[in-house]
Amino acid sequence: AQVVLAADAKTYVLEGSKAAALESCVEPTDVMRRKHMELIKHQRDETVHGGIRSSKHSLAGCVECHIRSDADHVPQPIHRKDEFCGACHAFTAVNLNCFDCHASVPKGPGAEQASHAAFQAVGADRSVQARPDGEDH
Amino acid sequence: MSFLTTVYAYLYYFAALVLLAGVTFKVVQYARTPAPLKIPTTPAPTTKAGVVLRMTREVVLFESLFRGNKWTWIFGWIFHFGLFLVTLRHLRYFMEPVWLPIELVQPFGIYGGMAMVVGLAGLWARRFFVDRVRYISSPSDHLILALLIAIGCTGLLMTFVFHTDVVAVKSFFIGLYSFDPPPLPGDPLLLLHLFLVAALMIIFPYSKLLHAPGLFFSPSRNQVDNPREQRHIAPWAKRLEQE
Amino acid sequence: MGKTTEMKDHHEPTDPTDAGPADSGRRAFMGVAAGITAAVVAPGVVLHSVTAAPRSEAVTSDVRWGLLIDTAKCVDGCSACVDACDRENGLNLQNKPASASQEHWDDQKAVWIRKVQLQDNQTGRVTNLPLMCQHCEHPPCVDVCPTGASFKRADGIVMVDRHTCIGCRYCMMACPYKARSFIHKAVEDQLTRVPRGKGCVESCNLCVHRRDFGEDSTACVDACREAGHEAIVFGDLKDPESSIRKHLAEMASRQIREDLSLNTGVRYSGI
Amino acid sequence: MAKATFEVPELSQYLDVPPVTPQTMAHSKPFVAKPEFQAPLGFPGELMDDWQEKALDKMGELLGKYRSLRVYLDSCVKCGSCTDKCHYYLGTKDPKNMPVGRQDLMRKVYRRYFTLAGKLFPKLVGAEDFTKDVLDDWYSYFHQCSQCRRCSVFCPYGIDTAEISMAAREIMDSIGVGQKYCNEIIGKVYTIGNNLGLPGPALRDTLEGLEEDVFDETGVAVRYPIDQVGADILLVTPSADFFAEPHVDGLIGYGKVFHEAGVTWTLSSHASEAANFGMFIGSYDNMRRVAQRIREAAIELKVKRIVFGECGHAWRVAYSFLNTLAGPWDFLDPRYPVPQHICEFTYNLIQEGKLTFDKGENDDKVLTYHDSCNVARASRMGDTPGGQFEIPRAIIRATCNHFYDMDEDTIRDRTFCCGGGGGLLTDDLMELRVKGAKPRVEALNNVMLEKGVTHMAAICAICKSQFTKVLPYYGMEMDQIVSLHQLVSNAIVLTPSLDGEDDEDDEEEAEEAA
Amino acid sequence: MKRIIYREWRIPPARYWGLLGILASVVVIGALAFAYMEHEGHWVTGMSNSVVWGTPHVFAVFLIISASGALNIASIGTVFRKPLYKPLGRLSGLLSAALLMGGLLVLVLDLGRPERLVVAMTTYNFRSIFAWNIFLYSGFMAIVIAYLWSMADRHGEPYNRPIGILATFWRLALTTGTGAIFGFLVARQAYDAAILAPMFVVMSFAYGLAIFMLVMMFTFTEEGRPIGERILCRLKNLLGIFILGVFYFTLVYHLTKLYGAKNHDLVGWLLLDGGIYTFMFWVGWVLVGGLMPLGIIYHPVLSKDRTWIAAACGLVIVGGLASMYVIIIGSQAYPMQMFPGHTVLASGFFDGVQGEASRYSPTIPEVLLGLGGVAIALLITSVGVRVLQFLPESLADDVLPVDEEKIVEQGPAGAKA
Ligand code: HEC
Ligand code: HEC
Ligand code: HEC
Ligand code: HEM
Ligand code: HEM
Ligand code: SF4
Ligand code: SF4
Ligand code: SF4
Ligand code: SF4
Ligand code: SF4
Ligand code: SF4
Repeated sequence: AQVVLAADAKTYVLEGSKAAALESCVEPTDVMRRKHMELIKHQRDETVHGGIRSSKHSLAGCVECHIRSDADHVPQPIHRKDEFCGACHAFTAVNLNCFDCHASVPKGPGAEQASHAAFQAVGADRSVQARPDGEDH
Repeated sequence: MSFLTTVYAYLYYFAALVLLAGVTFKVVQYARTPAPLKIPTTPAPTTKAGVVLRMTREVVLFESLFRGNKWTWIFGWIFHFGLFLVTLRHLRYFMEPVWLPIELVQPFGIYGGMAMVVGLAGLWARRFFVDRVRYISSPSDHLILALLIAIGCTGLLMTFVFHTDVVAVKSFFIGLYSFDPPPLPGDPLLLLHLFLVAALMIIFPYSKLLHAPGLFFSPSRNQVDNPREQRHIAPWAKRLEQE
Repeated sequence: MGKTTEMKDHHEPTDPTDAGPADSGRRAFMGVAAGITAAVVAPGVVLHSVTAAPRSEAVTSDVRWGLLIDTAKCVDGCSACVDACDRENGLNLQNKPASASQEHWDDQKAVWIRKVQLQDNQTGRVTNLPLMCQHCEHPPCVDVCPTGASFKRADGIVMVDRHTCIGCRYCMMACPYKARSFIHKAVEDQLTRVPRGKGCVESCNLCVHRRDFGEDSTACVDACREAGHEAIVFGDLKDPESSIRKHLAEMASRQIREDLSLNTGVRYSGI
Repeated sequence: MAKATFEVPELSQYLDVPPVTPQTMAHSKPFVAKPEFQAPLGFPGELMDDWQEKALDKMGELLGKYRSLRVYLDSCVKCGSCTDKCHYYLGTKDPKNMPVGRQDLMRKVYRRYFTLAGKLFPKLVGAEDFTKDVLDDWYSYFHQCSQCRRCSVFCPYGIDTAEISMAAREIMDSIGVGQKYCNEIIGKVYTIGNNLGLPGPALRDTLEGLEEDVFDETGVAVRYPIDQVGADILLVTPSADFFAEPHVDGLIGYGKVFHEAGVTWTLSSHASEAANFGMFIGSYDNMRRVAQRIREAAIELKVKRIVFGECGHAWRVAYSFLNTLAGPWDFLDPRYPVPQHICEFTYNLIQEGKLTFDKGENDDKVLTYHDSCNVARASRMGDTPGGQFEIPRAIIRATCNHFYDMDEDTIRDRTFCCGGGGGLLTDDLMELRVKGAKPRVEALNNVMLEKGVTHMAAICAICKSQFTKVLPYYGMEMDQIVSLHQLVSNAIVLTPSLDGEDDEDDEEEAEEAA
Repeated sequence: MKRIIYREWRIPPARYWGLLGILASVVVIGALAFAYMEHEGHWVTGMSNSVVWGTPHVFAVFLIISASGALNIASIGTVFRKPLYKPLGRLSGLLSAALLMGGLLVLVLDLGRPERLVVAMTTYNFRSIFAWNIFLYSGFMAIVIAYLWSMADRHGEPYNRPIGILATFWRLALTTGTGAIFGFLVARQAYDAAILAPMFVVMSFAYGLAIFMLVMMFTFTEEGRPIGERILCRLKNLLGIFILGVFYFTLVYHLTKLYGAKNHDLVGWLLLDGGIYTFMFWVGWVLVGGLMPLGIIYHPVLSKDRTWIAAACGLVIVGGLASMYVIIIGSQAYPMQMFPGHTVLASGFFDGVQGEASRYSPTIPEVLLGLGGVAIALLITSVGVRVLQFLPESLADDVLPVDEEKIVEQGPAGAKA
């Protein structure tokens, strides 16, 4: 059977996030859609137990890149039902508890450090930021 | 629309039609057939409420089976309860927005899936190892078990090993409502899972799976034990009286 | 009491070059970086250099991080280290539920490091010291944790993997230092670098994110130094060249509750 | 021990489920009804030429008339829960005697002709053509079901094999294949009024004899009236009660209870039979015709209440169907349920303290109690579910000092059939009856060994006849089986009829009525 | 040898459903309490960073060790071949499984992250007593079920004794393990004592038996099944012995603590000026849980009266809860000695400033959660006895097997039903 890509299914990447201005996620979109939970869970164990912070699957990285800022550049909590993680998980009825603990907006010093590796891997400049209205597209 | 998506779209329209029409037909047929005599298996409840309670115990706990055979009960109940949880979890593919209760029980569906397969395996094993049950099993009994196990296993494989794009699957099914399904992901396991499910839907009204609606119409379970207090007479029997 | 013990660490590598090249190299680099930042930034809001190389290989037991606290230098009335820790780890973002009594909340809020003031019953001498997780080599908290969520990292840091912590609090029962806190209330505000949330247990982790991003001190150490007391020294207990080893060689130090033979990674002098 | 041409099963300490051994009972068939027995019931005399077509038509008709049949044929999932529940399977090892095996005899035909799957893929779903061989199997195995409903208790859907075997018998009757025993008896009821064919005068004789016997024994004039117009109560009792042991001791007991109750009662020669074999052959029409006789008798004798004597399936038809078949009973005294069981009657008196017993009279016996299947699983006594278990036991406890139940899995609604119910109480099925009694006899044997039980009380004419005949095969005595009201009869302390004024009045009234 | 007849508990439906209804509502209230605590977080409870285990643990531990003790009756019957106790074996097994369920449920629902139960059941740290306890508990459950099967199904007959022996050892391991959860906490003075394990074993015997007797007397009288003098007298005497055992261990526990000079202050605190804990110890543990029931059991007249015997059982249970309260909470409240020879003048974490004990007062949701656990246990028991044959038809003197003394010559054959 020919693999049909979910290409024309709707995307959850939001205008106003860095991701919206970028080409691809840390893995191909198809892979991310299917396997992101495994990737970040794997990363989690590596980080917590091994102290490895240089890999691209960091949760802080997801947040940093996918967070949407509103017109006033205020980042919106990413797990909210109308934001990136939240919207998709609401659609699939998945209850995430990651953000019980993890900051749902990049916060505090060092937030950038944590996502550095991810940006490097994608080869993106961390300063990109799609405008909330999507006009730069 | 890609070929695959089209095929599956039509397959599901057909399967849904067969399932709905078939079960409706059967249920109407059961409901229309009179039960001329009071034949509840006693001791039976003497009130309607009591009957509802009895039925609930039968449906939820499989009480009679429990009295009859503990092993079958354990496996059968594990299977059905698992199936129930899986069904609840699956509802998320078919509704938008997803109801809160579904969202809450959704994670348990995975354990339901495992339980379901374990239960089915136990039920199947007894078809081989218990001589009495072996004697009464026909090929279709084995086939249905095989079908359900296959559905369960493909599902579990998708959940744990070869993930599929759940969003796309859901979009496809939601799209079916408006006759405009977006493409279905081409993951082989998913396609197999869905094909088997369609097969299940199609055979449902023609097979012993009718036990699910059947139970509700079983006179030995759903009748109130009050023949002395209330005269119970079927229309055709009434006509005899008038002759 | 009053007996002093020589530091006994059986795992010291005899040759300091045993440490991997990556490690020693980065340490050298970070020494410079941290020195610079510390010099220009106000206490507590230490900015971290983006260029710092995050760790890319799993930690090893070639190092063992530890602290040495010179109680003689710790002053009465100072709480710089405590405040710094709170800021570093977002503990200052905790707030009391409206309907809880202050007294009860004080018992319930998370505390990673605390100031303790002691008086010797015989001499009447008063001692001040900060107390935090002692990063035991044989940590009872780890031994008792049913899921293995409490664990000791290869580099000697004892911490909680809060993804597997079920919140049973057995580790808190087991810790002889009362070093751990249970998060009693949902956390709305946390820092990206220190995730923390309701229902899990936490404690000082020697500023583990700083470890992994290659900095060479902890928030409390920095703060104490900035406050001008330099009562805490941080370093690799296995590296004979490290400042902590040098200090240990110079002064008599001991472990709290030595009788339990936990071989703590945090040592005290002057008590 | 009675002689047998077959192997009498050995009793064991526990109920063992035998391994499946096909065809052990394929040879067992009751005598086929001759045309003269068929005709009065409205059935063709012998197998018709186009029987297959007719049978399928009949089956279609029944499927439309009985929801039970329709649902039961569809619903079975072959779970196996019923497989080890039928006493005939346990006693004969023949898998076609497993309830589901028995149902499948009909189900395979149903699938073949009435379901899509069976029409398209018969092999897959185990569907089969309705051939003569299949019909022979039907005749054989649907006459190895005592319609005891034990299988129904354990089936998750309540599938009642009894319903299916009734339907099968009706289908067979409708194509001219009837069973001699049942059909002949029903004919007798139509012509004479009872199963045994005892004509009115014979009954009167017997009853007079009874009165004398009781007077001789007790010195009290207890009456056994028949056809007394205007009596309060019409007693309908199985005809076996009129003469056979131990049945008749029960009848004596009823009389004594009525005597003590101070009510007037009567038997009827028109409805001198409680049993209704119409049920066994699944024929609504015949069941109704038999039941109507009771209505006629009640109207004729102007009674206010109807009480049934000890008989299992008779009580089922009376309790569950009488209102349907011969109701409404609005001309009777509305304060009493119609009909009442003699046990309910006696029990109420005991509750009211109107009966005095000398339990010592039964001290020669250690009792156990056999729940007759139709009473246990198809009817009720008293107001609360389960009264059919508690009321008879309460009566035994009130009249005897020594009572022990049999193993819990073999009593109450899990009771084992005596092996002779459902129209199988005929000598041509002796092998089946002996083997089918095994599980019950086994449980009895255990309480005999463990508790020293000597007698088993029953409240069913068929059970009593069956046990008197079958127990000897197992090395027991035929008189170990007793009527429940025989115990009452033994223990009851009669009020001498000439002593108390009231009693005398009652007596006189009764006499006047006669 | 007579076969013992077991029969489902068949009290009138109205009473039965009424009973179930009451129990179910307590369970629901417990569930609501849990939902509240889970939703708000533990700050709504009295528990804190100083007293980390509170009232739920008092109930949980009590239920768990009672579970082990409740199985004692079955063990005596099979393992020690006392046929007199055999008819009680099934109820004993059921009650044991039910109490364990209740206890574990409370324990689990008090977790900070109960939704991670799966984590607890799939990732183990084998150095943790607690993790071993998870195995001990689930194993116990499995063994009790197997044990029940071997008692109920005659195909299980041959395995009955082996499983019984296994269950007995497992049971001891389980209570020892539960005791060891505390006993291994070297950090805390009050716990650091190996004697806690055997003390828990004896306590489990007493509490388990008391609960068993109450349940037995209730179910039997409710349905009018007879209980003979003989069995009741036996059970009562057994209870007396167990209470004495608890006393003995309490004494030894405090003596050993006194033996280590550094613990003088702890013992002094607990026995003299521990406030509520001192009260709980003397009044709850010693008086209500010990002296009063002993007084009843060895009283020549009262000991004959069933109501009084039931009262004695009730007192033992109340006393048991009190002892658990002292052991679990009192020991945490007493400050940890980190700096011997020093007085803590001030601390940012309230650790024993001026030797003061930590604050703890139970809150309503905690108590409700605990009671919910008790109700669950009773609910399981009442459903169990209703649907399966757990209760012997009669415990009258004449139907019960002869005393063991007379059975000895018959050997194992005598035990065969
Ligand atoms: C460097 C930026 C960057 C980082 C870091 C990043 N993503 Fe993405 N992500 C993207 C971009 C860009 C896309 C859109 C790709 C596309 O449109 O095909 C995307 C798409 C996705 C999608 C598919 C969404 C959709 O609607 O199709 C998922 C799921 C996703 N990311 C999850 C994650 C997770 C989980 C992480 C953390 C491990 C992560 N991303 C980290 C840039 C990033
Ligand atoms: C394209 C939609 C989509 C987006 C966007 C998305 N997810 Fe998911 N996520 C899913 C699906 C689908 C699942 C798995 C559903 C299932 O198998 O039940 C999932 C599951 C997960 C899980 C595992 C949950 C569990 O209970 O095991 C984690 C963790 C997760 N996602 C994290 C994230 C994070 C963090 C983000 C945002 C950066 C994110 N996801 C964005 C679709 C998405
Ligand atoms: C109870 C708190 C808690 C929850 C819930 C939680 N985490 Fe974490 N997580 C942490 C803590 C604390 C750390 C940091 C450990 C450290 O700093 O070493 C962390 C670190 C991580 C990391 C590595 C750091 C990073 O930013 O990449 C990943 C990945 C991660 N968590 C993923 C997840 C995912 C996915 C979930 C949800 C399924 C989740 N966490 C839920 C507490 C939590
Ligand atoms: C009201 C809903 C239902 C009830 C009360 C019910 C009840 C039962 C019971 C009591 C059994 C017999 C015990 C056993 O063998 O497991 C059974 C068997 C079975 N049920 Fe259901 N069921 C229901 C719904 C369903 C549904 C929806 C399916 C399928 C999708 C299903 C599939 C099966 C199968 C395949 C078996 C046979 C198992 C075997 O072959 O041994 N059931 N059911
Ligand atoms: C049209 C209907 C169905 C669709 C669209 C569907 C789709 C899916 C998908 C996408 C998964 C993977 C879930 C994941 O990766 O998280 C899954 C899993 C599963 N499916 Fe289905 N399925 C359907 C019907 C059924 C039916 C009828 C059954 C059972 C009889 C079933 C049993 C399972 C099981 C046991 C699993 C694994 C457990 C789980 O993830 O829930 N499915 N199904
Ligand atoms: S900052 Fe230094 S001086 Fe101040 S309290 Fe902490 S350790 Fe003592
Ligand atoms: S001080 Fe306490 S928390 Fe820290 S390692 Fe030691 S035992 Fe564990
Ligand atoms: S609270 Fe968490 S870290 Fe502590 S013992 Fe329990 S699971 Fe382990
Ligand atoms: S090392 Fe870090 S975490 Fe530990 S006490 Fe100091 S600042 Fe707090
Ligand atoms: S009704 Fe009785 S005789 Fe007939 S199959 Fe069922 S159990 Fe057997
Ligand atoms: S118990 Fe019922 S469903 Fe099961 S095999 Fe027998 S008849 Fe069929």
